[in-house]
Parts: sequence; C-alpha cells; structure tokens
Amino acid sequence: MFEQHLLVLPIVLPLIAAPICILLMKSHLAWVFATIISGLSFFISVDLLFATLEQGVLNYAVGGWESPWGIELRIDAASAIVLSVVTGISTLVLVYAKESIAKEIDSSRHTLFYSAHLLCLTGLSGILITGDAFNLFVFLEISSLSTYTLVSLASDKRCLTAAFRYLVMGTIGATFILIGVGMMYMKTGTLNMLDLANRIAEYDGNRTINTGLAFILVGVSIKLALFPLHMWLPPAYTHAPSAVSAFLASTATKVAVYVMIRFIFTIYGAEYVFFTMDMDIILMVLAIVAIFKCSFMATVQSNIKTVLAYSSVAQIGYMILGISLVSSTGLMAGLLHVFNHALMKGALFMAVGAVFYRIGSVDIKAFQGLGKQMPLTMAAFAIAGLSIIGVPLTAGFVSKWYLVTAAIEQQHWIVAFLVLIGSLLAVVYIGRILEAAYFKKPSELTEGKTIKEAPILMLIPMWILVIANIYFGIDTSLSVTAADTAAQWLTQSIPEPFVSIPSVVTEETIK
Amino acid sequence: MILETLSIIFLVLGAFFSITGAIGLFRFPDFFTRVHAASITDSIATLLIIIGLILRTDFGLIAVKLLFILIFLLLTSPTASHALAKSARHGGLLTMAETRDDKNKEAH
Amino acid sequence: MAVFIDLMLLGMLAITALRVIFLKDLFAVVMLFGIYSFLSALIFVNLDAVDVAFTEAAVGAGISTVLMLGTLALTGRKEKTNNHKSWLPLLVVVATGAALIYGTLDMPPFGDPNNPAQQHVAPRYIQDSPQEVGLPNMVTSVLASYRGFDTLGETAVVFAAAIGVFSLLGLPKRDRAAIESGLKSHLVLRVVAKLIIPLILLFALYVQFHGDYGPGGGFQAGVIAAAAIILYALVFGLPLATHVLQPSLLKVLAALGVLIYAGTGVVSLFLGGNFLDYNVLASDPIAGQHLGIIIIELGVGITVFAAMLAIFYAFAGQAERKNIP
Amino acid sequence: MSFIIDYYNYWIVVFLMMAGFYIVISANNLVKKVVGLNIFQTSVFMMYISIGKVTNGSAPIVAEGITTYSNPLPHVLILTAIVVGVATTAVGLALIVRIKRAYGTVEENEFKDKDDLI
Repeated sequence: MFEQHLLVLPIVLPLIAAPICILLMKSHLAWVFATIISGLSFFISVDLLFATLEQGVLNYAVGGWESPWGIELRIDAASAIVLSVVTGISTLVLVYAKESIAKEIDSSRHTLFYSAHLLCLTGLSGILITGDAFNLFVFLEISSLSTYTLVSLASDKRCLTAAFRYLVMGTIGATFILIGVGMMYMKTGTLNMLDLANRIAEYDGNRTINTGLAFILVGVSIKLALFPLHMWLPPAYTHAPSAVSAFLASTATKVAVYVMIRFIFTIYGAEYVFFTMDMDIILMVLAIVAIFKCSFMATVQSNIKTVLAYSSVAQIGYMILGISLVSSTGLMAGLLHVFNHALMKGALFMAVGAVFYRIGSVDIKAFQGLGKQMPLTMAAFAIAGLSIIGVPLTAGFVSKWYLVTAAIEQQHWIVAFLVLIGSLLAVVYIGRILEAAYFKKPSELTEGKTIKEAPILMLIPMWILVIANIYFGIDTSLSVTAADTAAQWLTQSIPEPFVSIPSVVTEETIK
Repeated sequence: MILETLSIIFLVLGAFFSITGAIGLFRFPDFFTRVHAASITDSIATLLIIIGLILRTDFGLIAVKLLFILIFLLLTSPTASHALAKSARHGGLLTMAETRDDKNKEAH
Repeated sequence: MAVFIDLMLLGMLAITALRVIFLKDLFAVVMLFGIYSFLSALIFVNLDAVDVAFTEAAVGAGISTVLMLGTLALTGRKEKTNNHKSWLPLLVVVATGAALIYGTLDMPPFGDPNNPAQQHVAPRYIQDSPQEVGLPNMVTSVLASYRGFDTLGETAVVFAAAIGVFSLLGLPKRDRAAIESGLKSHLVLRVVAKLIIPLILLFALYVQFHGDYGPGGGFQAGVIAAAAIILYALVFGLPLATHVLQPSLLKVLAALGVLIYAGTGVVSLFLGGNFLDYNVLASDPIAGQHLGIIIIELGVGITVFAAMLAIFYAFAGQAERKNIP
Repeated sequence: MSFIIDYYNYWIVVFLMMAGFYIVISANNLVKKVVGLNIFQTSVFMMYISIGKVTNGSAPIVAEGITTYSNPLPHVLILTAIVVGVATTAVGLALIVRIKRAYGTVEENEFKDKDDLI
C-alpha cells in the first residue's frame, strides 16, 4: 500500500528515527536501529532509481495540496542516483561507525552521534527529493546544522574551530541562497521549481533574476567548496571523527553539486545560464584552477586526512568541469564522477580511519611500513587510490574517460589535456602514501609494536566500497545508463544541435 | 469628541515623558540618576500612552487586552528598575554624593 | 504616515547596525543586537507581518540575546583591538552590495498590489484558505497545512540544534545540595516573579491554542513558555529549576514533539491520504484540517519549548560550573 | 521621485544586510561574528517581508470589512527562517563556549596561531 508513498519515505524514515535514537539511550541499540533505518532508506532509493529509469519523473504532493500551492516532491534520474549514493554510503558508514566512534567519541555522546547522523541523512535526502526551492533551503539547514555537530564531536580540540568556521561559511552560503530564492519569488510569485522554470523563461536578461542567479550560484559554491570558497573544507574534514569524514566527503559536497545542477539545468535553464550569462567560462576556469591548486596542496601535506580533503576539492573541480562543458556527455561525466568519487573517497577515508583506530595518528609517518602490518586496510587504500588517479579497470577511470571524451567533443583540447595532467598530480599525492606504506621502514610511531589488522566491522564496509570501485570500473552498464538518462533529461533545454554527440560543433557555432 | 481630546492629551503627555526620560538617560551624571530617568519612561509614559490608546477603542476586547498589558507593565518595569539599581548597589557602585564624601575623606 | 514610520525605523536600524561595527564592548554589542531585533519586529508589524514580528521579538530580542549574554559571561566582554585591518572584507561587502543594488533596479515597486509575488500563488491562500482549511489566520493555514512540510523541517532544525548543544556542552546534573542558590537577596524580584511566571505560562497556552485565530502558534508559545522557566531559573537558581523540570525530561520532550508531528503525517498515510494530508483525519475535511493543525502545532510547541529550555540549561550549567572554583 | 518611493525600502535593507555581512567577515571576535550573522539574516528577512507588503493592505487574518490583505506566504517562509536562524545561533554560541574552554580565547587570530603550533 506504500508504493505511491515511496517518495516521502527516505526523508521521513530517518526523521522519525532520529528522535527515537535519543530515546533508546543505549549506544548499541541506537547503532542497530540507525543502521536498519538507513539500510531501509537505501533499498527504497534503489527502488526509486529503477522506477525513475523506467518512468522518468515521479512526483508526490505533500499534504495532498497540488503544486504550486503545496510542497511537491519530485525525483528524476539525477536525484535518484545521488540519493542512492547518499543512503548507501550512510548505511556503510553506520556499520563502520560502531568501532570507529567507540574509539574517537566519548561514550555518553554515542546516541547523539547516531541521532545527528540520521538528521543529516534526512536533510540530504530532503534536498534531493524536494521540488520546492524554499523547502530545499530548510533541508539544507537541517543537514548543515547536524553536520556542524558531527564535525565537533571529535576529541581533538581543533575540530571546534573547524566546525565554527564551517558554521559561519555555511550560514553565509545558506543566506545567499535565501536571498536568491527571494529574488526569484519576487519576480515570479512561486517557489515550485518547475513553475519557477516556466516563469523565469518569460524574463530575458532581467536584472533581478540575474542577481538572484548569481547569489544562488555563489551560495551553492560555498556549500560545495568550489575554489576559492573551499577554505572551510580541509580543516573540517581533517579534524572530524573518521566516520564523519567518510560520510561527509562522499555525500555532503555531492549533494551540493546536485543542487547546482538542479538550479542551473532545471530552474534557470542551461541556455540562459551558459549562453546568456556566460557562466560556463567562469565555472570552467575555477574548476581547472581548483584541480591544479588543490591537487598541488594535497601533495605537500603530511596529515593524510588533509591530503584527502584537498583531493576532494580537486575532484569537485572535475565535477564542475563536467557541468561547464555544456553538453549531455559533460553533464553525464560530472554525474558519473559524483557517483564514483563517493565510492573512492568513502573507501579512502574509511581506510585512514582504520589506521587512526590502530595507531592513533594519521600522519604520513604512521603509514610507514603499514603494508605488511595492516595488509587488508592498505590494499583497500591502494585500490581506492588507484581509482582516484584514474587507472583503468577502476571506477575513477570511467568518469575521467567520459570527461575527456566530452572535452574533446566540444573541441576543448586544452581542457582534455589539463584533465590528464591533473591526474598526474593525483599520482604524486597517492603515490607518496603508498610508497610510505609499502617501501619504507616503520617510523618511530609504530616501530617495534605489533599492529593488528582493523576490526572486521570496519573492514567489511571498506571492502564493499573497494569492490564497488572495481565493479563499476568494469561493468559500467548501470552507472553509465543512469547518469546518461539523467543527463539527457536535464539537458533537454539546451538547443538541439548542442546536445547531440557530433564533434563538428565548435566553440564558434555555439555562440 | 471629548474622548478624542482626552486621548490626545494623554498621548502627548506620554510622549513628553518618554522624551524627558530619554534626555535624562543621556544627560544625568551617574548610574542611579540615569536609572531614575529610564524608569520614568518605563512607568509613567507607558501608563499615559496606554490610557490614551484605551480611550480611542470602542471599549471592547482590545481595551481589555490593553488593560492587561498595562497591568503587566506596571508589575514588571518598576521591578526591573529596582533589580537593576539594587544589583548595582550590591556590585559596589556608589551614588554621586557618596563618591564625593569618599574623596573628601581621602583628601583629609 | 506608514512610510514615515517605516523610514524612521529603518534609520534607527541603520544607526544600530553601524554602531555594532565600531563598538568594542561586546556587552553593548549584544544589547544593540537585541534593540536591532526589536526594531525589526516593529518594521514587521508595520509591514503587516504580525506573526513574524511576534516571533522575531520572542526569538531575536529574547532567546538569542539571552544566549549571547550567557556566552559573554563565559568568554569575557571586551573585544581585543585588532591592528592589522585588511581591505578585503570591505571590498567583498561593497561588491556584494553593488550586486544587490543592481538587482533591485528591476524589482517590482514596493507595495504594489499588481506585483508578480501577489499574483500567482498567494491569491489562493488569501481567498480560499478560510474555506479550504477553515482558519481565519492565513499564516497558520499556510504554515501548518499548505507548507506543513517546511514546518516539519523547521521542527527538525530546532531538534538538531538541541542535539548539537547537548553534545557540545552537555546538560547540567541535578544537584540537590545547591538548591538554595539564586538571587536570594532580591525579595521584590522573587515576589514579582512568583506572581508573573504563572501568568506567562497561561499566556503561552493562549498563544498556543489561539494561533488559529490570531497571531501566534506553536513556535511562539514554546518560546514564551521556555522564557517563563528561564525567568524562574534566573531568579530562583538553576538547581531549583532543574529540580522542577529535569534536563533528561526535556530531552524526551524535544524528541516527543518531533515524533508527534511526523507521526501525524504517518497516521494520515495509514488513513489513505498523502503524508501530512489532514483531510483524512476526520470524516469532515475541515474538521480534519483543524484537528491536524492543532496536533502538529502542539508538536512544534513541545519541541520548541523543550529544546529552547534545554539549550538555556546547557549554557547556564556551564556558567554555574565556572563560578564554582 | 516615484523611483525612490518604489525602492527606498529595498535599498536601506541592502545597506543593513551589508552592514551585517561586513561584521561577519571582518570581526575577529567570534561572538561579534555571530551577532553579525544574526544582523545579516534579520535584514534578509526584512527583504522578504517587504516583498509581501501590499499598500493599504492589512495583516493576513480574516476580519470583517477588510478586503486587501498582505501576502501571507513570505511571512510563513520567514517564520521558518527565523527558527533556523536561532538554531544556528545556539549551535554557534555553544561552539564558542567550547572554543574558549579549549583555547582560552575567542579571538580568531589568537587561536589560529595556536592551531598552527600543534
């Protein structure tokens, strides 16, 4: 009987579960409960993904009020992909979290951790499913507020300053989005996304609409840590508890990328954003600078979590680059990278968390000689690392391949070249760590101690992600089909000659 | 008409006390005299203004609500001023006269 | 006349904001923020947003200011002078402001009834909601019914904030030995507080259940009720307050409110409607709407009351701990 | 002249927003940052409420003899946004209290220096 209500469940299930977690009092009860709820959301999301691939768009009127008067929930292939990633990673991280947070978080705060995690999941799912611009802001704030809490739960005191900086930046971003939504409402009188899209199309070059777009893009860029607004991200990911870093790195920024795609392609329309406002050039330049600057920053850090955090900012650059290519292939590559990057970064942060669990440090020195002492963890790290670099037979290769293809299609030879160069920098920062792990003698941190392999509950989710990395690197049918369907759907608004694959379209013909 | 005139008189008086209170707050020399000025705005000015407003209603529900507000303000604002002054006193703040005496003692 | 008042208030706001920039005394900064909040509440009244004004006065000038003062008690009231002034912030602000001014140039004129914002979605709320939902207060109708999902999210945000503060500061323990604290020497204060605290609670109940007909609703009521207990804690001491309303109970209440709200939605699912469709709650749609709105407003009220009070407890508990050497 | 009457409200509100925004990004003291954040947000709320105002309209509560009501939708949005604002403030202030305990200061440049030492 719930079939028609499936859409609302990924939001409501964790929302109801979060307060129950508090009432459960016992840490392991809360763990079991949160994991089950998150798993349930994951199954619903996968179900929704297949439903959207078959039927296109699903919608749902909350409260029985038809849109635009009530709040509409809408899900298409793009949101369903990201939703599956978010709920899936959330489930794996929750499995992983039991051992991990037992070490890192004071036991009196365990139920609070699970509750905050579920609230964060609620917010992220809400952002992905809602079809209402203001409702999106509300869910954005639920997820942000619980994220600040999650980051500040670590025992290292630097997590507090990181969380505060994140809070200030995040709130500024959210307020910018609020300003943008207000300006759109002022000119259109509606908040429903589809309705907004129809009504914005009537205005051409209206200054209020332009400003609204600019504020929304800047606000979302803060949330997704687009260079140069990324300064909050490295400290937050470095000092958060390991399970939280793994969860946030693979979901929160991805959801923000989704929000950007939604605003650009669905609400404002790609034609308007890219051809009238020329946003593609700005985004492309920022993305390329992000890839190089932050990959380089990653090569000089000694804290491995900081390395991964900077690498995340660089990888976000690839996603934005895909969007800025203004073609369905480019968008597809971006979406595919959202999916694949979640798999690899999740695995990497989990592996680093396992090292922290055994050694209590995430400095590169702690990794020396670990290849022998924690073979399974380091093997997972190595495979996920290769995926980040983009070695064939890993998921990372697939998305880079499509990105390069898209760039070549649009005659952006330099961009294609730069993507390849950027991957070389990834070789450097991942290579450094692997070198330390496999070819160096144990440092004073670990010397003479017997280091055990990570607990099984941490290894299982880590390896599930690693296997997924390989699986989606070899059998690309599901991920590529989904991303392709989503991209085709979203780029409908781009005038026909630019969507199709022909490689004869040059920069001049677009203009 | 008479009510109208009365109401205006009350409102103007209320406004006058508000302004004197505000001026006093700025011009008086020390904490206790300033609290005195501020509490005038709090009590007599609000009292007069609310009475002035009541005279303008048709003495229905709104007048009752205004009356409630009046009673509430008459309970709270003097208490607030009292608590403020008393805390200052407990904190060791002296009135102007006392400070003068102290200085004189030190001088001798 | 309205324009004149509007300009007056906006001018005062501008002065307040500028003063905040340059003041170094944080206590004064926080008090000015309270004034700013209160002035904006007056502007909201002037612009016909009575519900918003109510909330802003209760939250901005009330709870936020109290929390800020509590923080200052723990962190000190002087801002240190910072020598290296950089031009970057000013540049960013001027650029952002210029962008906004550019945006205003195509805005529809202020107050014009033919503006797009007044044309499309809003007329249905104004014309049909009294019949469809059956409440005279359109803000409550939209808040609780048409956009009830937003309000569910808002309740979740309050709950998330409570969780955040619990995890950061922890809740004070009940301490029987310290019950005799508080402002003992203030006899007048204690007597008056005893007189008005029940009145405030009564008023909170009025706001809670009268929200369908006038300004008010669960959120405002929750804040006012919390303010009553906060006053109690300030005058009679935190230990006594925690003895009357235990922190652990507040935790349960905060969770309960969210569950009541979301549970109403789930019940409507089982009764065959969409999530949060109150029409199915009773045989008559209007009665169903009414019932649904009363229940969810209660949920909002409970969560907000418990969360705000618990947050205050957490801050006050920290201050208390600091005072004990 | 009508140009000014049409827009004066928005312009002043933009000024207020920017005053708040400036406090957020320039203040070194964390409490002041939070105050600035609040001023910024409150000013954005004023912009929304201005959108909903109808000249000679009345508060959107059904009453006899009134035909023009202001738009209730922005009011609802801002009610939600105010709550979100106070929630953020509470978490931010709690973080400040913890930072003070951990670092002994709430001035940004001072704990930045301490962070770098570790």
